[in-house]
Amino acid sequence: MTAVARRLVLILGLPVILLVVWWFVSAGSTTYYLPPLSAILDAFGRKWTGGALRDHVLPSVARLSLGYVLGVGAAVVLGVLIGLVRPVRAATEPVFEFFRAFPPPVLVPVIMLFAGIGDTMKVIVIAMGCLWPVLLNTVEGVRGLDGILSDTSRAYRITGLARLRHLVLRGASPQIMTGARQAMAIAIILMVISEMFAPTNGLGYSIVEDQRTFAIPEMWSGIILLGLLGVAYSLLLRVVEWRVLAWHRGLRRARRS
Amino acid sequence: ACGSEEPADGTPSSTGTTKVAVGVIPIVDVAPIYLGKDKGFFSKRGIELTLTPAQGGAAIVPGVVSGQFQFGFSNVTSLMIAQTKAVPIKVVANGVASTGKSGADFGAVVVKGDSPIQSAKDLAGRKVAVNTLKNIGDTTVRESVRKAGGDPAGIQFVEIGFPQMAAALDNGQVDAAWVVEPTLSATKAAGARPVAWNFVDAAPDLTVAVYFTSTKLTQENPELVRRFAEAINESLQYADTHPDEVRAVLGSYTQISEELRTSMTLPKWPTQINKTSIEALARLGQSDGVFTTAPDLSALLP
Amino acid sequence: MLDVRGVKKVYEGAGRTVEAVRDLTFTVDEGDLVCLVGPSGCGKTTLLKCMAGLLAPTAGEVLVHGDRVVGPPADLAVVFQEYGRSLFPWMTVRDNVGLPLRHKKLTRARRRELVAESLAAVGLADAHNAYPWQLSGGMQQRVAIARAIAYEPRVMLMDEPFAAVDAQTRAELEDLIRGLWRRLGVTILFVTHDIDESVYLGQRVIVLSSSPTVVREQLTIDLPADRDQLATRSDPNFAKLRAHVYEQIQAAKRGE
Amino acid sequence: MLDVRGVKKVYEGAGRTVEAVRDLTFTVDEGDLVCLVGPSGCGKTTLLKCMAGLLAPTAGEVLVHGDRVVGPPADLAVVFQEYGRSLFPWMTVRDNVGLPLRHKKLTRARRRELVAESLAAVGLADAHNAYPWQLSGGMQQRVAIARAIAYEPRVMLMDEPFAAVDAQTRAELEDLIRGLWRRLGVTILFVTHDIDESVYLGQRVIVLSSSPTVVREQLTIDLPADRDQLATRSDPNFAKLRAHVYEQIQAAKRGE
Amino acid sequence: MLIAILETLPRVGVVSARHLPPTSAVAAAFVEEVRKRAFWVALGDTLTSWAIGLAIAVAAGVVLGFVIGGIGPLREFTASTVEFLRPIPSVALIPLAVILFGTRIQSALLLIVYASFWQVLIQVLGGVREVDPVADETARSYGLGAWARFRHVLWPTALPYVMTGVRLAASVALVLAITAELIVGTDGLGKLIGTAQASQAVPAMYALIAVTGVLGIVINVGVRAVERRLLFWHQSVRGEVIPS
Ligand SMILES: Nc1ncnc2c1ncn2[C@@H]1O[C@H](COP(=O)(O)OP(=O)(O)OP(=O)(O)O)[C@@H](O)[C@H]1O
Ligand SMILES: Nc1ncnc2c1ncn2[C@@H]1O[C@H](COP(=O)(O)OP(=O)(O)OP(=O)(O)O)[C@@H](O)[C@H]1O
Ligand SMILES: [Mg+2]
Ligand SMILES: [Mg+2]
Repeated sequence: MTAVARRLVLILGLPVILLVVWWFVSAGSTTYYLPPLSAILDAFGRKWTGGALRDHVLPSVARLSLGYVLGVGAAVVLGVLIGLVRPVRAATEPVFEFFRAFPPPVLVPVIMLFAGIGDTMKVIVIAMGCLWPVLLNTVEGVRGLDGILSDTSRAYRITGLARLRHLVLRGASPQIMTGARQAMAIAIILMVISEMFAPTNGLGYSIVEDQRTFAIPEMWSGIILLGLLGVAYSLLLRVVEWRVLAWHRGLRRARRS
Repeated sequence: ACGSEEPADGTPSSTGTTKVAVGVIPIVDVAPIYLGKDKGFFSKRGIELTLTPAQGGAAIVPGVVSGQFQFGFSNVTSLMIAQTKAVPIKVVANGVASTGKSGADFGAVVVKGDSPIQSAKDLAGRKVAVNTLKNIGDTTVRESVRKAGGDPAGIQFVEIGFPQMAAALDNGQVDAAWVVEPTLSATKAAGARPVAWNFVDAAPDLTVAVYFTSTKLTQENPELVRRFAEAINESLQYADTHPDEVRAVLGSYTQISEELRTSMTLPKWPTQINKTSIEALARLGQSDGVFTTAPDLSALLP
Repeated sequence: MLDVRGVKKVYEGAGRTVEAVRDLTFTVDEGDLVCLVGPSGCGKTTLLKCMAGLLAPTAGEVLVHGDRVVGPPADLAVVFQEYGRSLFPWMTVRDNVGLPLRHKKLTRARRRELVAESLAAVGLADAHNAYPWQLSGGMQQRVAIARAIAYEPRVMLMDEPFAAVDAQTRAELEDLIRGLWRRLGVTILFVTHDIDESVYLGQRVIVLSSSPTVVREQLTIDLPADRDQLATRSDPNFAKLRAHVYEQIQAAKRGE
Repeated sequence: MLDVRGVKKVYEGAGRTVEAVRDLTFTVDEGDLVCLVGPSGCGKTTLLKCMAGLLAPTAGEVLVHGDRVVGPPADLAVVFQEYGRSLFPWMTVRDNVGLPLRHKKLTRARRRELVAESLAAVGLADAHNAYPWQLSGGMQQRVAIARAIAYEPRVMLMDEPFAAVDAQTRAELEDLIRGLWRRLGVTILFVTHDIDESVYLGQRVIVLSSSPTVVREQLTIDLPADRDQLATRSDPNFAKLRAHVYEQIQAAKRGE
Repeated sequence: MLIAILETLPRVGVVSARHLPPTSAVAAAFVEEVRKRAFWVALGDTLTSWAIGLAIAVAAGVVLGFVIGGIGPLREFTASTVEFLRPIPSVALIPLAVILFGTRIQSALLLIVYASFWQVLIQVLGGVREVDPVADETARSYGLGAWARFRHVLWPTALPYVMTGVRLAASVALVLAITAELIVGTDGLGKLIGTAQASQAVPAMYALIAVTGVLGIVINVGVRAVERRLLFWHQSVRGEVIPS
């Protein structure tokens, strides 16, 4: 029971402190764009109950999830390939770095040329954003595999898929998960950006629209919702990590005791 | 945008000139202020002008409200929305207006050359691109359709930036697009065909955009506001009567190609804000649900 | 069977070039059990890696069954000196031992049997579900040995496989290896630092010189094939051979 | 000096709870050299970690100079069984050895001297600039030993420090440790699997039982303080002690 | 090869040349651009805000990463807040940036630092957890103090992660520098891109975009070079130097 309470304090402690600080600092705010927290929370209650949740949040979440899964999947596949085969890395790294430097706001129009203006475009934008952190981390994870371990695999002719499954992916998984965490935040950011182009609905669109129509408390409430979405996804990711990295956690703890 | 260390703050400096920052959108519409700056209309009134291009209202309105810019440029509908939400701003001078001539305005709805759409009426039930949803574009296009005898209710508006519209039209992602210069000339040159002149249809000699400031500045420094408005008006007048110089100054702050600059249609720059046309816009906006309450034009306009 | 011909290996690295092995030539016949001894740092691990096809020699070549080694040859198992790092930390002991068996065409039951048998043989019957990092150093090393045994290779290269186990367990494992060798006819190359062990285990002992490394001596161990921890070790011949190897190593260390 | 009182350690991990050490009580006096032997997996490393303040015992306590150990005590050096992982791969051999000296108030010259001396003592005078991963297993282990020696601690805990070196080097290192101990009066606790070594080195040998671990026997080695690889090892008393320890370990393994 | 694809796509008509001009046209526009002084000034501005922003983000990310990562309870205490703040897009902060700083460089810096800080922080937090306990115990048993352990154990262990974080942050910072210039209108390449876009100067726009891409490559090459120097001892670099 006390353990649960402790966790709760740990999870909620800082957010509560920050909220309280924000509440008091912003209480008398007359700056148009920085409304008091009370107004924001009020707008939150009004805006994000009922219809808006279905109309804006659901489509966003769907695009986000799809784009994320596609992006991370592609990144792991590419990352393993690039990490394992040195010539491939030498050949592809400049190309990747070239594309990575494109800001999404200028990249999206180009993607629109190929993928249209619908959900496909938005999913691709999200997927492309997720690609980089996971790709980089996968490459580094694969490059950093223990030499003795890969020698062992080679000596026992654990090759091909088995090598991939039992050595490469597992060995790189701690770093892949770090990348996946970063990708999650980026996916949410790109969800917002993609919804600035040819939007029909979505959380990002709603925030931009609120900003444009000067519904500032509503805009901030949308941003808060984004943050909450981030927390929710991060918890989900933690569950995945809990399973995938059970050995790693054990290893760390065991060695540390 | 010279990156001067000293921020513009609207207060007179020791030399008697006032530093003034203005947030503008780097398009044709603001040519007069660039021209006026070159011609010294501002400096002779003791205003040291800094023009800062930004992509749109997202940056300009907050900048003006917070005092980072002393003045800004924005379309009328956006400002009316702001007014209904009690954003503390006030219009100070006219910005840009429609030519009022069907067939020769600086904004129009275009379709692909081989499109079955022949007139504004045919837009009913189609997909039309506008740069911003729930703003001046869709309300005026609806009015065009209405005036041509079509039903605007079924039109599906899609938000696409002006630069991307030509591509969206070509790829068939939209059936029609509302564009302004220079995109209008560029798409026409590529074979697109105008089917509706929405600014003309919305109201005669429609005032499209204006210069505005924060109510705080109007109270604290009405003198500066007056001087700025005077300088703007002189600039507008000059621009309206010297189209060649306008086309030349465009080369200084845009990348519009030489041929587009000479061929495109310039808007009108009257010094008078056409209040009737703004009332018409307000009505359109209200009937299309852009504002929830009627904007208080007397509070907004000077 | 195992043919090492003029193998030379030079490591070139950040500001340090080391000629680990200068020129090694020897043969291990099919079904032989050869022990390799030599001073620390003389290149034994390097040689083993070259033989396993994990490292390309700078000069010379290694032949297995008459084929030049370019990658790890089939049916060859290695027990690495760095046993701790050669176990997969994300797998249980059982999976670590069972993994190499997957690509052998075996029934599931047979595989499980092999794993269980070999773990029992090294005295780890009750650690199936543990992860390597939950084991002591000696236990980890025994897992690595069990993995090699379960694999039922035709050639086994072992790099100081008993360094981390206690004397009693070591004796048992020695007998286990001898038994395995006699029963299955595996070819074994065994690196050890323990001179008694090399004489007790091997049919032949190869003594390497210190760096720059060459073969210093090849000694045939003419002890009876049936060996016993007590009887063999008290055999006067054993003492003689032991003394001989010891001298050789001492000389090697002095760089004579 | 070193007081181990009722130490018990239970590892609780994913589905596997191991009572590594049940109840250990013994004392090492100031300036003593005690060897610890016991079956593989009986908890020697666990005990050492508890003594070094790196692991908290589940029950009982360890006292150093009468103070209860909660963190690593000052002037105590440890040579880990996992020597490979205890060296920092990002530092040269010289820096690895020199690192612990930094927070000792020594002149730069003295520090350099200590590093050079201790590396020479373990036979690595020419490897100063190499990185650990460029060294053989035995060389790595000797770097770890050199680091402990250079530190000039008052207490030294060594966990199978000679497991990876050849017989000749091992003998030299044994004499090195004995010499150091006699010269500086360090207190040493030495874990080994080599029974001869335990008898040759130690003033006392502590034999641990197999799991659940308790102290099985504490044996005083009544050999003369001046020991010599040839003379001492051929001493009849040595053979007797050796046989005794061997028996104890065998019995421990059988779990008697 | 990529260049060839980009050249042929518009040529064979997969996309209209007017919207995605062939590389040759872009190259011509590029030559045109580099002749202008404004281009070099803009490039300088972009690089300045990139460098300052990245430096702040890396410094803050590394310091906070080690502090938070090194102190267990602190890590748990801040976890939920970090997860909350991280996905808030920099673009949503644009009004805030403009209110505070207008179109001065600080606006761009706010956005750059906010976005790239998290990249570094998360990597450092990941790296701090990876410290080999045997190495750390060695250091502890030799009585190394907190600072020495940080310098000689924690820092080198986390360094590969830090480097990955820097690489990620470097490109995110570039992306945000351009975005801020594009949307807010601070000085730099992004502003030129925005102007070119609004002016229908398509080849010039792509030429400028390509410049940002090339910047990305250059930056990566730089960071990689630093990494090879700093991480020569790490398996990932070592494995490539020594033939095996
Ligand atoms: N990866 C490497 N890079 C550079 N030099 C190396 C590398 N591996 C080994 N060496 C050097 O090669 C020589 C032989 O090393 P090797 O590991 O083969 O010795 P060994 O006979 O196995 O020694 P030990 O008995 O101590 O394990 C040593 O001098 C060592 O420093
Ligand atoms: N981190 C850990 N988690 C769980 N169990 C552990 C852990 N470390 C050790 N053990 C268990 O504790 C017991 C004692 O381990 P320890 O490493 O102390 O043995 P040891 O005497 O040093 O053996 P060896 O001589 O083989 O090194 C073993 O059964 C081992 O499985
Ligand atoms: Mg070796
Ligand atoms: Mg141990």
